[in-house]
Amino acid sequence: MEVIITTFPWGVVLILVPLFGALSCFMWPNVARYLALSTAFALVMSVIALAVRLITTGSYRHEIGGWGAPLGIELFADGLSLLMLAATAVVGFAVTVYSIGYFPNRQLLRFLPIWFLLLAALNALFLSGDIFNLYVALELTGLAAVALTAMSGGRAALIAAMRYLFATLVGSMSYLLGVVLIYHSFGSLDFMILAERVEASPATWSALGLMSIGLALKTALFPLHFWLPPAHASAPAPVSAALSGLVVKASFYILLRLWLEVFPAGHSLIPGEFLGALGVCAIFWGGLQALRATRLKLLIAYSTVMQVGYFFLVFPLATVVAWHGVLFLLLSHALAKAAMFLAAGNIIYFAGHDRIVDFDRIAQQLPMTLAAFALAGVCIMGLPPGGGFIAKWLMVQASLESGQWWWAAALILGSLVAAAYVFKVVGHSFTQTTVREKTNVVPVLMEWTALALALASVLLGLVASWPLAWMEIGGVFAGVPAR
Amino acid sequence: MTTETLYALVGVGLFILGLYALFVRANLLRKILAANVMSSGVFLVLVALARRTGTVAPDPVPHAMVITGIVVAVSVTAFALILMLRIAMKTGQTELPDTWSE
Amino acid sequence: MNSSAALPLLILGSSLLPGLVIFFLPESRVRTRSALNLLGALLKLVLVGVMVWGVFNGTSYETRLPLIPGLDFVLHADALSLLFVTLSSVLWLVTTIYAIGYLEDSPHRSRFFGFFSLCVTATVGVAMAGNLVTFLLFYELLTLATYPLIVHRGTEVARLAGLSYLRYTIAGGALLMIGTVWLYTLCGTLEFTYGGFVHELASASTSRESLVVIFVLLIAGLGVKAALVPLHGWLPQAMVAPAPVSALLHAVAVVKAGAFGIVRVIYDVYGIEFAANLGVTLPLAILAAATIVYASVRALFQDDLKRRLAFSTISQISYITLGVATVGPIAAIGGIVHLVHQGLMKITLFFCAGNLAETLGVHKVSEMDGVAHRMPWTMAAFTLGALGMIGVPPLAGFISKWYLGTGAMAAGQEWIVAVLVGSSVLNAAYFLPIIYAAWFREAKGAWPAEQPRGSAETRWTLLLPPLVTALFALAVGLLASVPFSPLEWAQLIAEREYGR
Amino acid sequence: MDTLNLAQWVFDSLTGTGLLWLAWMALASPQLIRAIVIFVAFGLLMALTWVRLDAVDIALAEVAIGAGLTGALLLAALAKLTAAQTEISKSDHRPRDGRAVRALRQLPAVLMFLVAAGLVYSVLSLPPVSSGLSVEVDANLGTSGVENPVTAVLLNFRGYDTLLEIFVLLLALLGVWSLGGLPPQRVAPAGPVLHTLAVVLTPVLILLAAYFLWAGVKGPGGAFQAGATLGAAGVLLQLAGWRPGPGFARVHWRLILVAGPALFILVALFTIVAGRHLLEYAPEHAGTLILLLESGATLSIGLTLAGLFFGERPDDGYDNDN
Repeated sequence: MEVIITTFPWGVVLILVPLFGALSCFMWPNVARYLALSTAFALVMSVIALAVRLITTGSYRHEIGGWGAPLGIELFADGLSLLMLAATAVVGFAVTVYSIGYFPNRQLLRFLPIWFLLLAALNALFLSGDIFNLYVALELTGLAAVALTAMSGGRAALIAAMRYLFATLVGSMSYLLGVVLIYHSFGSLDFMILAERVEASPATWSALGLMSIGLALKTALFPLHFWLPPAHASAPAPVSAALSGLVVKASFYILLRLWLEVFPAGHSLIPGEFLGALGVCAIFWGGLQALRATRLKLLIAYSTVMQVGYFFLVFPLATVVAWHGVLFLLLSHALAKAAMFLAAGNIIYFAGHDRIVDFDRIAQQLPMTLAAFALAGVCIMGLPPGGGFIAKWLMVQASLESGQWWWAAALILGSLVAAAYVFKVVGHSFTQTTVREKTNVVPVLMEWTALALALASVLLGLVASWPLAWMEIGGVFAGVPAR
Repeated sequence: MTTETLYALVGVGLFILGLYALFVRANLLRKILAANVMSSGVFLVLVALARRTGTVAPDPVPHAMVITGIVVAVSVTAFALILMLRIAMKTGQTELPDTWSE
Repeated sequence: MNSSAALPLLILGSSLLPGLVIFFLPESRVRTRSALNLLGALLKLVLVGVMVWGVFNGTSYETRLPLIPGLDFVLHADALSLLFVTLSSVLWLVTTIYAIGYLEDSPHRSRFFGFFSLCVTATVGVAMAGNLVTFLLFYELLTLATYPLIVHRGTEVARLAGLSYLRYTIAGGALLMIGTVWLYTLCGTLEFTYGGFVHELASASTSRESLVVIFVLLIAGLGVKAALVPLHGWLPQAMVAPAPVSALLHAVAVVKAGAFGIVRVIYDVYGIEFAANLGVTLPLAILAAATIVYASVRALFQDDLKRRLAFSTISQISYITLGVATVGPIAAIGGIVHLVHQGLMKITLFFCAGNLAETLGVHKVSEMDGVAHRMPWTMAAFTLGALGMIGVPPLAGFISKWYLGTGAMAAGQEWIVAVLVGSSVLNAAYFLPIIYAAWFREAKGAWPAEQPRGSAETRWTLLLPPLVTALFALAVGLLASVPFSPLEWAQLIAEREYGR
Repeated sequence: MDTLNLAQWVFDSLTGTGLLWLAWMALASPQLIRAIVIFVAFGLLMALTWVRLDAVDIALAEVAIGAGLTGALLLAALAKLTAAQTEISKSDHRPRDGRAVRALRQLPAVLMFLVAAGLVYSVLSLPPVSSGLSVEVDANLGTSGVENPVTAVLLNFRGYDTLLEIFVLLLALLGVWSLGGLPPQRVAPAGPVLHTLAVVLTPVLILLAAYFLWAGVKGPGGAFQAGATLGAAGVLLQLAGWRPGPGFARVHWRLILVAGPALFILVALFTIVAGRHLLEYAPEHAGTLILLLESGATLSIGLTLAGLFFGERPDDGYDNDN
């Protein structure tokens, strides 16, 4: 048994299972919800198995087709991929369960196949060790995300989806042109081989520039974030949860890999400080827009713009502690933001709207949902014991250690802004009024799902030492200065 | 200048043209055309430079990549067109509004 | 995990678990909820008793769990934490009884008691924190747990008071965090140590200026909760909360956590000698003195009883800061013992204010004429508390002020004596008129909103708690030299901190 | 690597200029219908370019997909737009003036110019010779199961990319359906010419698809080209007035749609269960397996492309149950 767990290529399972789930949900709509639950559950189990394997035997590569790089494609699983895969599995499971309650049957049957293709694409992306294969996974992710955004068919959703589609297309084309330049300069598409071969040249600079811009566009880094708020605000709530929680991180993950492994420092024409400065702009722009928002989902969407800004602070800091902090932030933000959107979904399901000033009427009826929102908010604003606190701590520590206190100042100020918009919502939920509107009964499962994710994001801070230890599997930070 | 470089530069030109048109054109159908031109440009760079093997036969890997790419492009185009039509039916417009709201 | 590591966790759990269960109880399950609350409070008291006994017999209690590489989550029991833990568990039990009575038939009681329990959990965590990061963790948790209590009434005023509270405390928390992380990057540890760790570990290259800046950051972060002027603005506003919350806020939890943190930072982080050497103690003492005087003056002019008490708290809590910032062991005893004394006296006063409001609808000082005739027991307790605050012997406040005064003389800082005298005069000026009016004036007429009179002057759940705490306040003064008294304990702490 | 003799030089520069010019015209022409027609011409010239660059496989795919299907999709979309009588904006230049705005509008152009300059410089600085992976492909072609190196890359060496790619195609169709598709169109009955054309051409196209599938083993061709040809047959049938019946997207159609992806998944599972790497074929079975995968993929691609052209949401029965 143990041998199977420690030698079986669980990464492959993580890709095949959701693909199979997508096909089977499409083929047999009558039993789709059971198929969906089993698929989501199988994903969680496979991630656990993969974690056991990685923890016991370290990182591993899987040569698809048996060819191995450079001819074939290799899958690569290390601590970094494990972290992202785990977030995907957990959020994926929650969203699957939630969607079964949220969507009417007709919509659910259209949602599920696309949703599992999205999960498959994300898993494929987090496991890929090949820059062209990453492009394919990116396209699959982007198209699935756009399709899900447009699902509701409303005016706002359609327009947002169209914008999103163009943004994601330009992003992937730009990335692909970068891949082309890399391939024709160094004759390989494999990360490991490229890491050895890549050297500074005009083509390398252009490639890194193209790839970084394309990925920054897909990650919605300020000022390339224009597409995100409408898309995340108008998509159905479970979709928004996945978009903000997972999809935005997929492109950022590629960026991390590129900076960490393929392009050693100094090969970039884009200095880390520049990306960091854009990150700071994102923090304040996103934060202020979130403060101004009158709709809950829009507020949460802008909060994502803001959190994306935090991610990019890793580039100027670039120490092991900073990487730890940002990766931990990715993880906790995935859980917390998904929880927030699911909570928002409950409110919309219940009341038919998400106007923040009217929450006093809602909160009394949906205490668990509001609790979920508040707990996730604790994580987002970086208060203990939320996962965001640990992330903030590590990032502040990294900036003080490296003497770049201004990033720390931006972080702390940003978290104050985050607190302001979270409590703007929470504050309204304690005031007392009687319910006047016509309301729907929210399925218990939906409330529990949101709460469970929120609790996970908060408790993450207490078990931070585990994910922080897992990140080191495979030695991805070997080339990064300690402080 | 070699044939490879020449076509690669044409590819760059197409990429830039497409990108520019995607920015400045408002009509959605034309934006979709622009995206297609953009991807054709990338493919052209990819394939043109694959001839620099020094032998008669070009490098087949980029060829395979482009074939996959063309299929992706057509899928995305088909989806984008339907999305555009849905928007046209909802709003009576084939342009995206400057500001977005409910 | 052995028993000595588990005990601190159990003490946390004894309020955390009931709290979590209570959240999910339906409103109607009054008995279950009350039983859970009281059971938790009693259990906590017993566990704390076990811990005190264990420490007395030389057992050391420490829970250590990894938080992030290089930093642990540490709970431990030293003399200072035991003092605070004991205080908060005793007062929690009393306040729980009071709150059960006070909130009879009001809505959202499950929510209230849930957060109430979380609040105490956070306070106990603050008390037992073994390093600065653990302290920070619980300190922020305390902010979050008290916010719902402050806005509990659900009015617009409450919402705004809650926002004001958050503005202060979250900004304060941010400062505290920056200071903590910065200190960590300089020292590589944050473990509370007798005599402090900063002077040993800060590397030679570390500039004194940055240590001063960190000190300022930490004190500013803690000063928000300790309501040091000018960071006190939230406290009077928070008066809109129900009386048990005010009692908790002022006597046990929030304000006390801030003051306790200041004690920790000066003694166990910087070390008193090193802090004095850095030149940061005198400005702090001056700030504390200014707070004492300023808030006392403000209290004079408040007609709202709870607001007057709030300004009195701001003033009294700074005695603690003043005591530790006066560099000298005797003043230190006064400051530390005031942690307990102020808690006992102030909680009595707030219970009484709550009784007046709940039973008679009396909220203002000007409505209190003759109130002692209607509610003699309540006003007796109030009088004891108020006299204690003024510093009348042999009540608790007298002991604190005596040690502070003699300590200041010993440390050669006579100006502090003047501050103490002045403040006592002011204390008398804002408390004595109340006592006089209550006992010696005739009632003006009907009370604003009198509840139907039962066999006693009010419900026993409301009456018992202030009587008990008033007696405590009397006892700790009378029996100050008995073993295990707060004073004895404070002496022990001061000896350790001053390395004797 | 060949330096240019005069004839080639003239040809290449004419083609290159032509490509850029057509692209520009397609993106700039005031009428959408013209733009689309020019875009199709652009696709055909691209196909010619692929041939010039020794990429016959791509040329086939480009003719079938890039120019043919995409063109059909664009024209159909335009027709539906016009039918829906939406106000199609005549001009792309919105009437918004002011000097600052006009100056700002130059910004993208300036930006593009800078990007272009950087890219041109990068391309020119690439090493003149780079064998890429051609050596590795040649060395392993013998065990790949096919003789056409492009097919070998597509279905064996980098078969995993293709696996994901096929799902992209399916995803596009699912996406279209999830949008609710388009409302059913009233189509005028096809004229006799189109009808005859469809009757004659459809079998030819199906045969052609089979040929491509078969030929892909040795020479230019393969599943994508074959599938695209099948798709073209589907488009032609629809143009001639044939509509899928109400049962479209019921089980048997769905089965064809998922045949390609499902076969891929099954083969993938099989290789894993057999203790091999993902999609690692034994050399002696490689040829058969690849043909199997390609056959499934051809069917699925063909039907998917036809479905994308159809654009309407089929009555899949979802609305009735539960």
